[in-house]
Formats: sequence, structure tokens, C-alpha cells
Amino acid sequence: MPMRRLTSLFLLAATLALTVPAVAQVRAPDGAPNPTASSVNEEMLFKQDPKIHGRISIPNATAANLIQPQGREWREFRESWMPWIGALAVLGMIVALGLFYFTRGRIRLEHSEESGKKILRFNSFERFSHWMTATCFIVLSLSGLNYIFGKRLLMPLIGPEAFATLAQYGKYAHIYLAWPFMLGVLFMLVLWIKDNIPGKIDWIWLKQGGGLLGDAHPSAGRFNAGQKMVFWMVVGFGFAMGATGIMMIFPFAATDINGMQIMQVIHSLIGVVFIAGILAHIYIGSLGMEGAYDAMGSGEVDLAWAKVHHDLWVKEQQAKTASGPQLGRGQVPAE
Amino acid sequence: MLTKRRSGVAARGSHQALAAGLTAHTLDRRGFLRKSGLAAGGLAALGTVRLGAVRQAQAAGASADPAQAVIRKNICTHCSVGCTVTAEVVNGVWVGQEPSWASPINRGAHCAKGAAIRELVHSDRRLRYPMKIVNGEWQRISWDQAITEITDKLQAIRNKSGADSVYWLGSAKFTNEASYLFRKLGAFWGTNNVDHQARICHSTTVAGVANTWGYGAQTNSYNDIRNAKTMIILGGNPAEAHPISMQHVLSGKEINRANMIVIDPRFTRTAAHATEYVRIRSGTDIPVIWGILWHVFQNGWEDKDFIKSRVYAMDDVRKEVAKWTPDEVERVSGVPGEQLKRVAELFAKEKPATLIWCMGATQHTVGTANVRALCILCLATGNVGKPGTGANIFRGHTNVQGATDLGLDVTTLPLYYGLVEGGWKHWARVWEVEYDWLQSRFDEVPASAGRKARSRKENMETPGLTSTRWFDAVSLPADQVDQRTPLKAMMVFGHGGNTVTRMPEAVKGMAELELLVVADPHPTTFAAMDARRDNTYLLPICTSLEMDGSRTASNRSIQWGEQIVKPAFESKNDYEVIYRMAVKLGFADKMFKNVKVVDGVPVAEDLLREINRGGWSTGYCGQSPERLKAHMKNQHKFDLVTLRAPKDDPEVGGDYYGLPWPCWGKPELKHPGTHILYNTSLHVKEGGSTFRARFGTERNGQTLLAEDSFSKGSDLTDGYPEFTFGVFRKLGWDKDLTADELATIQRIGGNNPDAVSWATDLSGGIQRVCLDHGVIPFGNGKARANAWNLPDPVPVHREPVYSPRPDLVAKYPTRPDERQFRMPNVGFSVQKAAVDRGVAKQFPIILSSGRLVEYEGGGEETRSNPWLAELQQDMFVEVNTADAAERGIKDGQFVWVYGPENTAKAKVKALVTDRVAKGVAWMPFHFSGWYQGKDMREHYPKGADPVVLGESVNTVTTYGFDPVTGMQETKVTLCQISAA
Amino acid sequence: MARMKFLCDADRCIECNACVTACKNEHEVPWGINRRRVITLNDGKPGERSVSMACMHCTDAPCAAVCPVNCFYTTADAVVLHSKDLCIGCGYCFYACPFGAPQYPRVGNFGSRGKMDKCTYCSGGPEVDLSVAEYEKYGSNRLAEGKLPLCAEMCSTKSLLAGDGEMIAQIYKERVIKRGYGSGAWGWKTAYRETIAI
Amino acid sequence: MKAFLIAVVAAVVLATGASFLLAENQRFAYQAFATSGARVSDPGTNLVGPRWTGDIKEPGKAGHKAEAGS
Repeated sequence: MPMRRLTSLFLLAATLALTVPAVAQVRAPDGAPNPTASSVNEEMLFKQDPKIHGRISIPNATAANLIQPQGREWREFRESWMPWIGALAVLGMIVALGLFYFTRGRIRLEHSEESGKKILRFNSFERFSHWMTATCFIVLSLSGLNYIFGKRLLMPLIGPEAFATLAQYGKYAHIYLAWPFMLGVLFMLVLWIKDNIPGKIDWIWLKQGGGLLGDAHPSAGRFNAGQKMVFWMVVGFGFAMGATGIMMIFPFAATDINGMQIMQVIHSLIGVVFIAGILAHIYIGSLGMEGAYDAMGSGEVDLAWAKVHHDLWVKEQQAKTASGPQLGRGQVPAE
Repeated sequence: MLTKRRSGVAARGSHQALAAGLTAHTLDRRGFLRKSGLAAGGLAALGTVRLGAVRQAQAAGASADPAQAVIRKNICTHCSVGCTVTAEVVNGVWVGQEPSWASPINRGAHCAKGAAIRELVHSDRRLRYPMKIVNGEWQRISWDQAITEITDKLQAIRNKSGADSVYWLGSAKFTNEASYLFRKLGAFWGTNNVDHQARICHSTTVAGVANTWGYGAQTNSYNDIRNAKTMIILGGNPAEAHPISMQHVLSGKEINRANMIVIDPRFTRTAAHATEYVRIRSGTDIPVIWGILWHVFQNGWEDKDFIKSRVYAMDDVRKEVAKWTPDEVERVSGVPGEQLKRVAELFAKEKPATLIWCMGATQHTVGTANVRALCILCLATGNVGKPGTGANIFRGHTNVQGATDLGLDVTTLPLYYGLVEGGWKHWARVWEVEYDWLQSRFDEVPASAGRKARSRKENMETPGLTSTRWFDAVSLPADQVDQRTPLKAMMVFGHGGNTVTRMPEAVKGMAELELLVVADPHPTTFAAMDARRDNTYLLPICTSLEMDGSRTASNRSIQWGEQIVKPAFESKNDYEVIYRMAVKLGFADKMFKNVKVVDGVPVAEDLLREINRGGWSTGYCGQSPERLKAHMKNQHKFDLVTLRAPKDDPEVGGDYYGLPWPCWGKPELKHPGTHILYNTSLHVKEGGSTFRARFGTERNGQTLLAEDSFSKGSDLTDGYPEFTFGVFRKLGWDKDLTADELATIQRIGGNNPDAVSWATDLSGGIQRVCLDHGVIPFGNGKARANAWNLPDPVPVHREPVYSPRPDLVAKYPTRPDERQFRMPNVGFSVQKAAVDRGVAKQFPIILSSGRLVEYEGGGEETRSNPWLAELQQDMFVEVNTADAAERGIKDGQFVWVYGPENTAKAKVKALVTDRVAKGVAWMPFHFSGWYQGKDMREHYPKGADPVVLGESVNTVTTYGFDPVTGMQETKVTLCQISAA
Repeated sequence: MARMKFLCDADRCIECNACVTACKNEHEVPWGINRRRVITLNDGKPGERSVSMACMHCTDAPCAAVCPVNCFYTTADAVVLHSKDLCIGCGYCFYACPFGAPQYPRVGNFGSRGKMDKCTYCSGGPEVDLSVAEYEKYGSNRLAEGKLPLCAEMCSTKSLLAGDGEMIAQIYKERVIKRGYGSGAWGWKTAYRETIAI
Repeated sequence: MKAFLIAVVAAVVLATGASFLLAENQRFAYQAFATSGARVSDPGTNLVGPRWTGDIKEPGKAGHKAEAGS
């Protein structure tokens, strides 16, 4: 019956127009009972709250959420934006370092009369802390990147089964190595914070481009401004990664699903920037500068190198000991 | 890259591997059960899977089953809707459930319980073997030892204290055949102390409805609700208690754009779908119904023709109703007059209208009166005896209707034959035992406390103790219990121990018993209360899914269930246990004279045939096992709304589904059953009938027979009394009887054959001839608006014993103290004391109880089913938001609920909600196993504890009994709640 | 091929939980895993409605998109399934899912939650149809037997509909027109980016 | 080099420790979603495997190679 149909259409329109729950059961204009006129509907509930939730009898509070569409934005970020951001950050840094290497080349050690003499730059606990953090970081970043790029790059190469196995181990590595990583960051914070307080000298160092750009060697203490930046990046990002990671490791302990989505966004954004930053750190600590690696390798650096790059620190060290510069055990690096 | 591995060759190649997979590694029991079936089913299926089968299935609306599993059909053992359960059985293992599309009752659907029923059979929390308590510890014993010890002790108790000192508590979970057998056992034992759950669910319905128009049962059916244009659901929450009924209710509501009015103190899941919700104060049903009728009479909306021709003494009701002006109704019940006027107009004018009620109406001290008032509302508006109308009473358990019909009741014999000489003699003839021998089994009761002595015959005709008071009958002083001795032994078959109010008193009673036997698939609360050190036995009984037998749904349809799998563990079915006890008690030969016993197990079909041979009074005579089985086989042929099969069908042609009683005459007569009771628009041979002429022909000069109303095609075109051979002779119809029929009537009647009636004529001749003349065997009477034999012939409002409105108690007091069912009922004194003590001030919250969809009854069975238990893990109390705020109670925290008797308290979780009004709390009644804050889990036999335990609401419920049936008051008491 | 969907007609749903236990029964779902659940909105207040919810088998499913190991796949019936052999239990699908469908055997922390489990629309997984292995990992495969999900087939009031999207939308439309009201196809907008126009 | 090796070993040791601590903190769904009212003896193992990892194959048991995928 067209008349009936029209009425229904009208009723439905009226239903949709109604956004506030009425107190009494409502009857339609044609007298037909219409309980739905007062019943809840999706549109109305979404206006009250971005999530639709109710009561459920099983003792699982999260199951009481009926619809939580926020995952859609998260998915948009994760699938459409994150791969590009990640690629840009990581590849961008690699490209930049490459360019730098080819234009500037390796920064050579400037020889002087001090060459060959060694000074202890990092003691063994410092080196232990650094390497623990570093090795964890490498595994964490690879397994982390795998969450984003694995299925795009690796899986086509090795097939789904092998990739899934790898990803599974990657996941375990990511979760479990996060703890020594966080501990390492904590150690480094305690060990080096006093040498990383920014000062005026850092400003000068920065203005001179850290000597990388010109031939001048700005003065620096134990750590130059660039190293201090790495330190604070590691500490800051390390803590941020730890905090967001922990929130995700313990689901619903501190936050709900939306919170975890946000944590994941922060975690992944910082992650890729962190990786880019550490790439630069690795470059300068190894390939980029002759003699830098020794600091973390054997712990002892060439005095000449030290005097060039950390003149203030060398002075300070020499002042501490009446017998002159602290010399290492041997003339040759332990390696 | 990721696709379905769907190669046929590979699939077939995997057969051996599949089979190997089953044995190559260890499996847990559950996994094995499923897989042992799957392997076989799966193998068969692999060859037959067709692509696009999904589409076909959609088109057909049903699923084609390619597996070779055996399909067995039984009936869900939970509520009374009577859903068919379709089981897939492979190698004797129940491996899966399929939707029962063919059943016109459930059409494939189930509720949480029905959809999880397979686990009931497999449950590892079942009682596995017979056990007894020795010095407070459970010990495993053999069946032989159990039966021997139990029967020896029973005999000893009988010799010392008499037959009446043993209570036989039966079950609404019984099949019809087991119910009948259990009642027969009670009779052969020599007592009327035989009862079951109907006492605590719809005993008041049976009494109230039967006293109004003849039979105490749902007049129409779930399916027929599809015809209603208006429905009132009063004191019922079918969305949780009878979910499948809601398929019909909601469909009807949608198709007819029907008015669905829910009258309830609680905003239930059902109320959420109502077109009008009326919130009342618990226990004020009569003021509300009279308030509705006030508007009906005031506006002349009553069905005057109907009242004139088919109702007796409606004017008496008018007088009472006149007192219930809208103001007084609002003062007492809290419902505004305008709303009731709206309800009244819809119910009286938008017809057909049906009235649905459940335990919210029945479980009151005024239960019978409530039911009577509801019937009168139907009568006044002419809403009985037609499609879409009627009193659609939703019974509780799966076979509570059948168990009631078959006499698990302290006032009747099977099929409502009264405890009178005629009734006993009828059954003695059916059983082929001497009436005198039966009589000799009963006690003589000596005079006591001013009461006369009773002879064996008198005692045989005296109603027994109600199950609501069994523990009072143990603990009260001997002279207050009107039988030879108080109770000494409880034989509990399929009945929870937490379903009766006043648990603390029940625990006391349990401790004093000389013998307690619990025969059940689960240990039940009786086992867990830690009340007993010895003389306590547990017998593992299988579920009715593991046995053959019939079940009567709420709409009187009888459905045959076939054994799905063999009884699990060492459990045995009721028939076998009763038989073995009868053997030991020495009367098995007599009791099973006409019943074949195969391997020690009586055959269900033979039991039903015996019921058929004696079931004339209620029309249980036409439903032979063969006919019932044909119905199950041809389920799909029955119409969804009329429940009728096409006339031309060779097997079930013209039948109503399940041959709803009354199904007149012998099975060969092929009476179709009666879908809608009292429907005069059909010929009696088509299931038509009239109101039953049960109460005589005349009263105070007014006729009790119908006037100008008769069923279609009737030879008699006015009211007429019930038919006897004497009436037949007057009408000259005796000539229509065959020689054999005449001979049987002569034999039964002896020197007074005229007295042989439609109900006692074992030949079925009288019924057959009645049908040929188009008349109803039970006569054509009027329904009674005034039931003069009841305590309140016209229902009057009476405040609950523990009333939240002490100010109203003086005007509307409960009935005076009196003795009922061999016991004193001191409700009046308790009410007076409560008012005097100011109980309503100390306990300001009304406490009501009810049902959850996941659980059923006392809940032992369903709480042992992990699929259900997971959904409701904690006993809770619904507290109104405002009450909770006042008490600093947060949703989900533990609270104490204090009751006004026995300093009772219960520790439960708070569910803070506006489902209940301010000042009202509600608790589900399915929990037990915690008692006053203590977890009693350790007291269950090891491994047989239900998955979920919790406080029983009945720990804090209180005194109060209906005077007609001994129904307990579960819906209104008082409580106080505080944070725990 | 059909495009399978779920639709819960909230004007019929009475929170009877049959869908939940039917699911448990069909797949022997262990305690603690709830592939389907019923949620009541506006509990105890006028306008209360209950909705049964499980995996909706979304169009362009977010779970599949975010999975770092691409373990999801969509069948010809548009059912979203996944491979437990590939799943690494990372939980990203749970972040992305608008309906809270993914379930994990362990819940304390992310590291070892185990393989994700969710509603399969009663159509198993990547193993051979109706094999023991398929049953153990994903539950039974009714679709392969020509049957629909048991939750919908057993729904007490025929509230939960399963089947071809167009067909169930048609059924729902007819109901709404017949009775004159309808509180909408819950979750359709989010899952299928469409609503049922009446 | 020594510091480096020790660091790697320490990282592995700490990670292993963390895995045990996390496993200690881990709860099965049937434990997490059961309340004081319930005693779940046999939560079932279908879909989740015997060790509730979702891995159906029992570790160390090669017998379960029933799948014949192609």
C-alpha cells in the first residue's frame, strides 16, 4: 500500500530527526505504536560520544564497546602515511650522509706530536652501557621497521611463511630487547648527564658548524654540542619510546584502545626519526671521522684527536693528574 | 598468495592423514568428542561439498547437511516453550547442534540455554556415580549398594514413622512418563506428599485458571500470539525467561502493529520492546487490574454479549472494581489513572487482545487471586476462546505443564483426578490393582492437637504437604504437622535446594532429616549446604536428552523426544531408578504390570500408552506414542500460526502440532487436539470447545451453564452439563455406544452405571459419541467471575506480608492465620508483627527476584555449563542509581543484602541500574553455593561443583504463602543493602 | 558470489545471548574467548536496545590493512579470514578493528598474547575445508557445508541476520516498512560504508 | 671488544629475564575473564591450542601433521 509506505517513510524520517532520548514511549501520528521513536540509534549515540558503549555481562570491560571507529584514522596513518614518513626519514638520512661523505669525505685525523699517545675516553662500564643500548637499538629498529616495511619489502622476497616466522622472532626481540635498551638509556643518562649540560660553548660550536663544514675546530668539553644533541636525543627519544612502548606492551593497563592508537603513532614517528638520528651518529662515529670509533672501541683515543675535538676535556683530564696526560696501557689500540 | 587450500585431490588425499591426526597426538576429552565425530562427518562431507551451496541454502532458508551424522530430535530441557533440539550424533557421540527449522515452535531458533544444551550432556561437572556421605565426606558407591541402602532405610522409616513421613519431590524436568511413574510411585508408597516445581511457579495459575473456566493451562499458544492486536504482559519477562516466545510476540507485534503493554515493577528486556510500559509497585497487581477494569466498566467497553452468555456473576466483580477509583489505584500501586485508561481502552477495543503472565503474577501470597483477576479481565473484555486472545500463561520448566498434568501435586492424581474415592478407583482400574490394596498403603493418622483422627481412606483423600514448607514439616513441633509424624526423609528427584524461600530454615530442616536422597544429574544445593554428616545419597540421573519420552509444552502440545545419546558416566534414567526402587520395595510387579521392562529399563512408549488409557479427564487419551512420533517426523508440515497440518496429509492430516490436550477419545479417533481452548467457533472434532461445566449447573438461582453459546456444529444448542452414561440415556445417545463400550461402562459402573462419566469411561465410548454429536464431553458451562469455593471468591487486594506500605496494611491486610496443607499458615501474625516492629523502616527497599536468560531454575545444571556460566559469573543485586548513590555503592562492587528474618544476609555484587525504581532491588534466583558470605564449594563432591556459585536470593526471602496452593512469596519482601 | 554480511535488527534483539552460546557450541570456543557478544545500550532506560556484535567482515577491512604480516584474506564470499600460521599476535588488528572482534588467548601483555582469533563467519580458515586441522585452528566450516553462521541461524527472534548483504538488507527493509520503525543497521556505516536506505 | 661482547651477552640475558618476567605477568584469557564466583577447571583448548598460545601444534610433537594443504 503506497499510503502505508509513505507513512513509514515519514515515520523513519521522524525517527532520524529525533536525537534526544524521549522519556515516554511514543506513538506515531497514525496511531501505530512506535517504540523506536524513543529508542537509541547509532547517529544519536555517536553525537554523545565518539564510541558507542553499553553494558555487557562478561567480566571484560573492553568488550562493552560496540563500535569504535577511530581505528580507521589510525589505519589511515599507519598504512598511508607512516611508510612514506618512515622511508623519507631513514632513506633521507642515508642519502644525506652519502652526499656528505662524497662531498666532504672522511674527516681525517690531524697528526701532531701527540699522535700515538692514548687517552682514556670511555671506561669499560661506559662502553658496556653504550654497546648494550646500541645493539638493542639496532635490533629494535630493524624489528620495528619490519612492522612497517617487512610485508612490503621482505615478504615478497622470502615468502609469507618464512617472513611470518622472522616477524614472529622480530616481535619477541622487539618486546624483550626493549628492556635492556631502556636500562642502557638509563645507565647512559646517569653516566653522562653531567657532561651533557648545554653551555655557551655549545653555541659557539654550533655556529661554527662543529668544524664539519670548515677547517676550524671549535672548542668542546667532554662532549661537543653535536654529541650532546645525540645524548639528549637518545635520552629523550629513548624515554618516549619506552613510555609509549610500555603502554602498548600492557594493553589497557593505562589507557584504552584510542590511547594505544595514539601511543603507536608517537612510537612509530619518534622511532623513524630516532633511527635517522642514530644513523648520523653511527656515521660520524665510524666512517665519518677517523679516530672517533676508538672512543667506543677500545675506550682510548689518540691524544691528538682528543685535543682537536675535545680540547677542553683533555685539559681538564690533564689538570686532574699531575703526571701529565693519562696514557693508556699500550701504544697500540687494543684491537 | 593467501587463498583457501581447496583442492579436491589434496582433500581426498588427506583422509588417512586426518584419521591419523586423531590418534597421533593426545587430545583432551572435549576435543576428542568433537573430533571423533568430525572426522567421520568431515570425511563424508568432503566428497559432497558443492560450491554455491551457500546460495542454495539461502534460497531454501534451510541448510542442506552433507554430513552422514545421525540426526536425533529431542526437546530442550529448559523452559516450557518446547524448542526442538536437533542433534548430530556420530558413533554415539553428540558432536553438534543444528537449527531445528522444521519445528513450528522454534523455527530453528534457540536462546542461550538451548544453543548451549549439548554441553549439558557432556558437562564434566555432572555427577558421575552414586555417592553417599560418610562422616561428612563424599564416597563413591555402586548403584546396587545405593538402591539397597536407600530402600532399606525407606522401609525402616516407613515402619517407624509411616508412609507420610517420606516426601517425594519430583521434577518439572521429568518426561511425562517419568512424572506419571513418580506419582504412581507415591501412590504405591502410600502418600500424597508428592510435589514438584509447579508449586513454586504456576500452582496459583493452575488453581486460579482451572477455577475460572475449567482447565489450569495456557488457553492459546505462543504461535497464536501472532494473531493478537493488543497484548499485555504482566509480571513476565519472556525476553529472558522464554526468549523463543519473543519470536512470536515481536513478529506479531510487527505484523499487526500490535500494542505491546508491559506491566512490571522492573524495566525488563521485554519492557524495552514495549509500546507502553507501566511500572507498578510489586504486589499490587489486583489494584492495577481492577484499575483497568474500572475504566472498562466506566466507559462500557466490556463485551456484554460474551459476559451474558458465557460468564457467571460478573456483577460481583463490578462491586469490587467500583472501589478501585483511579485515585485509590494510584495511591496503592503508583500507576497514574490516565495510563491505565489508555491500557484499558486498548485491551478492550483493539481486539483480539491477549494477556500474558508469568511468575510476577503467581508468586505471591495473593497469587491465586491475581490469576483470577487476570482471567476476569479477559472475560470482561471477551478476550478468551478466539485466535489472538486468551490467557497466554508462560509456564516455567520444560515439562512443568506435563508434570502438573500427570499429578506431581499434593492435591491431585494424574490428570487432575481428585483425591477422592472416584479418582483413586479410576486409577486403580487403569493400573489394574486393588483399590483396597492402595488404601492399605496409607497411614492412619491419630488425633492430635484438637484435630480428629484420620482413617486410611480419609488420609488417602487428604492433600499432602507443599514443597514450599517441607522443612517446616520437619522442624515444627509434631502436633502442628497434621500427619502421623513430621517428615523424616526427603526423596528429591530433579529439584534444586535453593528454589524455596527461607533458606536458613531449610538448612535447619535438612540437618534434622533421617534420610536425604538427591537424584539428579548434578549434586544440587542440597549437597552443598554442609548440613549433614551421614544418611545422604546422591544418585546420578541422566538428563531427559539421554532418554526417550514425551514433554508437554506450555501450550499443551506434547512432543516426543528421542534419546540422543546413551546416559553419560554411570547415570541412569528416572524410569530405571524408579523401577529398581519399586523392585526393592516389593511392588514392581504390580506397578509395572502393563509396562514392558527391557534390560531393567521400563519402556517409555508403554508408559505413555498407560497414560493414554487413563487420561480421559484432560484429553491425554489420544496422543499415542505413534502419533507423537509422526508429528516429530512431520514437523515441517504444521502451519506457523494455526499449528495445523494440511488435512490431506496421510500421517498427520488435520492435526494440531503436538496434539495439544484435550485430544479426545482413543488415538484411532484421530482427534486433532485443541490448539485454542474454549473456542466455540470450531467443531469439537476440529479442536473446538466451550467453558467447562465443572462447578455444577446452578448456583443461587443462576445457571452455571452457558446461555445461547455452544461450539460449532453442536447437536445441543445451549449450555449442557458434563456427560455421564446417565445423561446419555436421557438423551438416548446410549444407543450409539458399541457393545464393547457398553460392557466396559457396565463393568466400571457396577450397580450404578449412570455415574460413569466421560472421564472414567475407559472404553472412550462416551467421548466418541460426544464428538459425533458435536458436543464437548466436559459440558458447556460458564466461566466463573465468582469462584465461591476459594478464600476470596472475588479477588481483593491484600498487602504483602512484608509490606513496604505499613499504612495500607490495616485496610488491606493479608488473610487471617489458618491451617492449610497439614500446616499452619501464620502470615497474618507475621505481617502484624512486621508492622508493629517497623520492619519497613529498617528494611526500606523492596526485594524482588526473577530470572536470567542464561540460567534456569535453581541453576545447578546451567551454572555447570561453562558456555552459559561464562556469561553470568556473579550473583548480583540490581540497585537503583539513587539508592546506590545514597549508600555509596558503586557498580560491580560487593554489597550485603540483609533480609528481615533469621538475621539473614547475602554477599552479592551490585548492579547499579535504573531497571529498578528507587526503593526497589532485584536479584536473580538461580544462584547458590555461597551461603551468607561463605563459599561452600568445598562441600560439593569433588569435581561436581557448578562452574559458577553465588548467594541464593532465597537466603534473604521471607515468610508468606498463598492460601489456595501454598505458593511462596518471592516477589515482594523487604531488605536493606550496604556496601561490603 | 554472494557478499556475506551480518545485520543485527536491534528492534528484535532481546539480549538472549543465543548467538554467543551457539558460537561457543559450534566451534568449541574456550572460556575467555568471545567471538560474538551482546551489548546493551541505554541499559534500564527508555530507548534501551541490545545489539549482537562480532567481526562484521568489513569491506576493505582495517584489520587486514594494518596487519604487518598480511595474514588476512578475503574469500569469494567476502568473508574476512586470517591465517594463524602467519599471525604473529601483534595486536594491530585489535587497534584497527572498530568492533573489538580480535581476541587473544592471553591478555596480560603484548609480547606473548598468542595467535589472534576471531569470528570466521563459520567458514573456517586456510586449511582444507572440514579438516581436523581447520577445526582446531578456526572452528567449523558451515559455509563449506552450505550452511550459514550458527549464531544467526539460531537467533531466538531472527534479529541477527546473516547472508548475502543485499538479501538481508532487503529483509530488514521489508521489516521496517511493515512495522514502521527501525533503529538502523548497527555498524554498517563503519563496516561497509553504507546504510540501508528505506 | 670485551665491553661489546659483554654488552651483547647482557642484553640477551636481560631480554631473557624480561621475557620470563613478562610471561609471569601474562594471564590466560580464561583466567582474566573469570571472577571470584567461577571455578574454570577445563577452559577448553580448541582454537587456542593446548598451551593457549593459539599455536595448535604441540611443541616437540611432530605427530600432528594432518594438514594436507597444497
